[in-house]
Amino acid sequence: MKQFDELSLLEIVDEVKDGDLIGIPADYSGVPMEFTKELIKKGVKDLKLYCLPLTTIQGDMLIGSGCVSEVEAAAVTLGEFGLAPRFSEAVESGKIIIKDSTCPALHAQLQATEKSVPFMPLRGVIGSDIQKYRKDWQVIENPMKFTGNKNEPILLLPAVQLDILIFHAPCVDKNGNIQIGRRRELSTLAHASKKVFVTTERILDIDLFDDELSAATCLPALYIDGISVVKNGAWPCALPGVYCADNDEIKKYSIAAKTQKGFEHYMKNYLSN
Amino acid sequence: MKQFDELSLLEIVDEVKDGDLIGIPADYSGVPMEFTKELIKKGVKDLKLYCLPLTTIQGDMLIGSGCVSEVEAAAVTLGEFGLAPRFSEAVESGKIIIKDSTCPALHAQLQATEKSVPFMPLRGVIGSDIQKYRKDWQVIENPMKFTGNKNEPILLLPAVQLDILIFHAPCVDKNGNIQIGRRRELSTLAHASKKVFVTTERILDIDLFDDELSAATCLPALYIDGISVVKNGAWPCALPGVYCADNDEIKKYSIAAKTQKGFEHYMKNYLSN
Amino acid sequence: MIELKREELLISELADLLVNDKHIAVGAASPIPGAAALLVKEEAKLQNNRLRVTILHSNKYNNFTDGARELFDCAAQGRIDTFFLGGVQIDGEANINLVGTGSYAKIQKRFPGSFGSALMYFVVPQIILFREEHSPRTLVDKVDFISAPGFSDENIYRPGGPKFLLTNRALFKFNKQKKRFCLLKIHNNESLENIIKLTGFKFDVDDKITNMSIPNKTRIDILRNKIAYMVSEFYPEFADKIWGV
Amino acid sequence: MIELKREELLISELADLLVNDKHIAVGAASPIPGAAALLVKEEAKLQNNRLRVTILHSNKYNNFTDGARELFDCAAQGRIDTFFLGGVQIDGEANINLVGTGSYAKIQKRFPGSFGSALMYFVVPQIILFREEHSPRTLVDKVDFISAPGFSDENIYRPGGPKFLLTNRALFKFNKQKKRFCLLKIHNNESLENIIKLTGFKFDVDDKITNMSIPNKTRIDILRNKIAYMVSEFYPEFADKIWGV
Repeated sequence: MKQFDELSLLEIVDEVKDGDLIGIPADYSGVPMEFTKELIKKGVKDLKLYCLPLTTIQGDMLIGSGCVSEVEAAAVTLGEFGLAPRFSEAVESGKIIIKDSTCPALHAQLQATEKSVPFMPLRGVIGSDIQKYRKDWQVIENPMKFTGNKNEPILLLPAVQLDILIFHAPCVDKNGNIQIGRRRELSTLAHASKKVFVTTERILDIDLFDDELSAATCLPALYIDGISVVKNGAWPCALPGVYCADNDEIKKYSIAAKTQKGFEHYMKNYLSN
Repeated sequence: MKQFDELSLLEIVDEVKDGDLIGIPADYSGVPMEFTKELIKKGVKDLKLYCLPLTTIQGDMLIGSGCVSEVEAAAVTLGEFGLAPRFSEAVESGKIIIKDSTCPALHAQLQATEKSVPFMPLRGVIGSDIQKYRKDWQVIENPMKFTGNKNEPILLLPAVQLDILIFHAPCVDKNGNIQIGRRRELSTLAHASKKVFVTTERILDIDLFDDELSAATCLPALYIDGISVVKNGAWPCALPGVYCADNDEIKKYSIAAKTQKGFEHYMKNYLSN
Repeated sequence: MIELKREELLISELADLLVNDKHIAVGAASPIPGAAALLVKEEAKLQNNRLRVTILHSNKYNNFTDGARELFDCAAQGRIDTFFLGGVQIDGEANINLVGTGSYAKIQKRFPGSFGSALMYFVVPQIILFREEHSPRTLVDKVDFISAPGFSDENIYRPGGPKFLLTNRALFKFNKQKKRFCLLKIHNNESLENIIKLTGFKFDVDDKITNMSIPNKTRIDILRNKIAYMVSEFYPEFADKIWGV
Repeated sequence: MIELKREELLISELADLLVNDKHIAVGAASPIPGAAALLVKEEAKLQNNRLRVTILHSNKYNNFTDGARELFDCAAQGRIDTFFLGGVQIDGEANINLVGTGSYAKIQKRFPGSFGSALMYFVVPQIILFREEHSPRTLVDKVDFISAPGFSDENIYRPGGPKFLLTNRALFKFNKQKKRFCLLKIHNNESLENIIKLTGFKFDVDDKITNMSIPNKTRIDILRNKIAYMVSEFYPEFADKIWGV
């Protein structure tokens, strides 16, 4: 008996509902671009992107395609290829809501859900305009008698429960354990998500838990709801340790997407490949 | 140039000061028994043991030898060999202070220090006598508007900063990275400790960070203040993946230590070996 | 008729309580719950159902990679259906004591401590209390120390709590509304009178009280031919004592 | 005399600010700070001193194993001595803006966002602000959005904060008490008048204002023969542009 559900890419796409709060991995954590392509084709609406802590071309494409109503992130950027044009345009024209955050806050909100507590405290941030505009964040005076300073304001961040998470991994084992290596932010994302699906380059015919050291590189199968083999599933983003980003393609995108028209032209080609 | 300080066992022992709050690893995390032996020989006093989350023979020996004034733990036990006799006697006779806790609270207090926040919230525990007797713990009404329940009492645990941590590891690499595999509670301990020393079976002639997957099994050298090679350094405790516990020896201890006299007789032999 | 050990009967009783689970976790020093979980997993496999078993102190059945805290985080996330707790004392309101007897300030007999009970009891939907010794010493009217309370006020976050209590003489179900145990089954060699005498707290008695169920031959075969060897990996002394493996 | 690129001069200026560090971390898209950190590490090695450099987006210089949050936890623990921050706008009180221009509700030009600045600025003892473009557009009187404030009230936990600001024209030191920058050095081709004209905020001028320091030949050799290749691993375009490697 197979210890996990092997799904088609479209079956995973079907798990995403309009309005879902969806976990978005950073460019170094395995961006599920093939999945994203199918999601755009399906025409999903009103997604809320929760980026840990940033998104690049994945978020920009979803925004430009009209799939997104809200983004919570520390950054949306094309990195060395400049601003994320559809994101910038959408914010400037008020098409999407941006909940500006900062990297450690995005981690901490998921850690609160990981521990099933309603909030997580964080230092820093106070006095920034990030804090000023986040009505879901709260500041209390340090309630502790023996730790921290008296009268010290402490920022409290709400627990965030994701509806769904999809990321792309180099490989999974025959029992559905996902090899994530040092990309442990994927554990935090998975722990805080109601449903987790993984696209992967390949399924290994071994159990990574048979060896203590290889077990240590895994996100355990118990958090995973389904897996789909998708070759080159992160292209044109990098899959660290497997392939580099296709910088020519990202550059091409960065230029085309400067206008909505150029973006639509680019996407027509991209989606039909 | 060596990327870490290789020390003698006695140099590590000298780093422990009377009154220190010392991190104590569980029996599955690498118990530094050879170090403990030398610590007892030196006659250190007033140690406060912070067990993550429990201690076995290491804590019992330190208590029986008069090195300990306080223990914070979820359990002190000899496991299948029964109660920890010197611990039980010391608590019953009021010789040591026991700060009774529960496993997740011990983890969370270190996670607060890991994040440099004055406290960490935790669910559960409320209504137990553990909570009743912990004057350093506090309960507030859930201050969040949108997460958790209104009027819900939330337990806040103080950040705990350890003075020093010593544990025993199977191997370290030539640059001082410690291979901990799945024993990631050792990361939390190290992150929350001012000083960290490691005894190890051997130093490998490779850099574990040269490979992404072996890097993922490490506690990075940046948290480590010194390393000492000590063969069989966990005996008679287990070093998971390397050797099993010497159950005959622990059983022998469990019987001898039932009385202080028997304990002293046992220790005389143990310390002179 | 097959000669059945008391431990085998208890394993089978526990197994019956686990059949609807997807993820069962077993804590330290729990050979009988551990065997029950593995037995149900094996039976599920025969019916092509997936069942996950996490056994602490076993590398083989350790599903976690995030260190010792993952069990508690995982349980708090609602990803564990059943967990087992014991107690030096268990009282009629399902409060459990793992700390000691006598007053806390001047403790008479000190036991190891509360382990993770103070969280697990709150968050795991089905907590099965398991204590082999059934006597007025272990099943008391009121515990001397509450490691974890049997019930909580309405405003406390508590999706989990006690569902059953199994001893080597009886199986009780906990009634959350009445805050009271109800006797469901007794061991074949027991009388209701004796159970009442040996139980330090008052309890209800189910209308359809029965003896503990004798496992069928298939289950006994799986237990002895398969589970015994699996258990011997992490509880060698227990496996040797019961099955000689 | 050796022909020196402006970028090399900036790398050398930054390196001079790092000599007392034990652990330097460098964030995303920062080739010049990255090169400076590696340069100081190499120079420390020659003197048998240990210096740790963590460069995000480089596998080779990634010292972390606890996922993307470890940089922030590590910094909050006080284990990082120097970090670099930039800004779409930086103002005279060292507030930085990485979000956009115009009012937040009706933003004119949107930039990527604040990244980790809102924590790092508070906890890393030496924050070096680095922004190559030195103009009234980047160095402003008051930022339009505060991604992270340059100073905080007394009751706020803040062991860290701004120490220096380097542009391709000048080096300023931040005076925490006066909440004001002080000009220390200017580029060899610059005049004080021009710096004043190009700076959107008021600042003090140090009594001993000098030109930026020309690195000695040893440093230039290390930079060109060694650091250039190291940088090409994670900033290939930059290494190619400056050194043709």
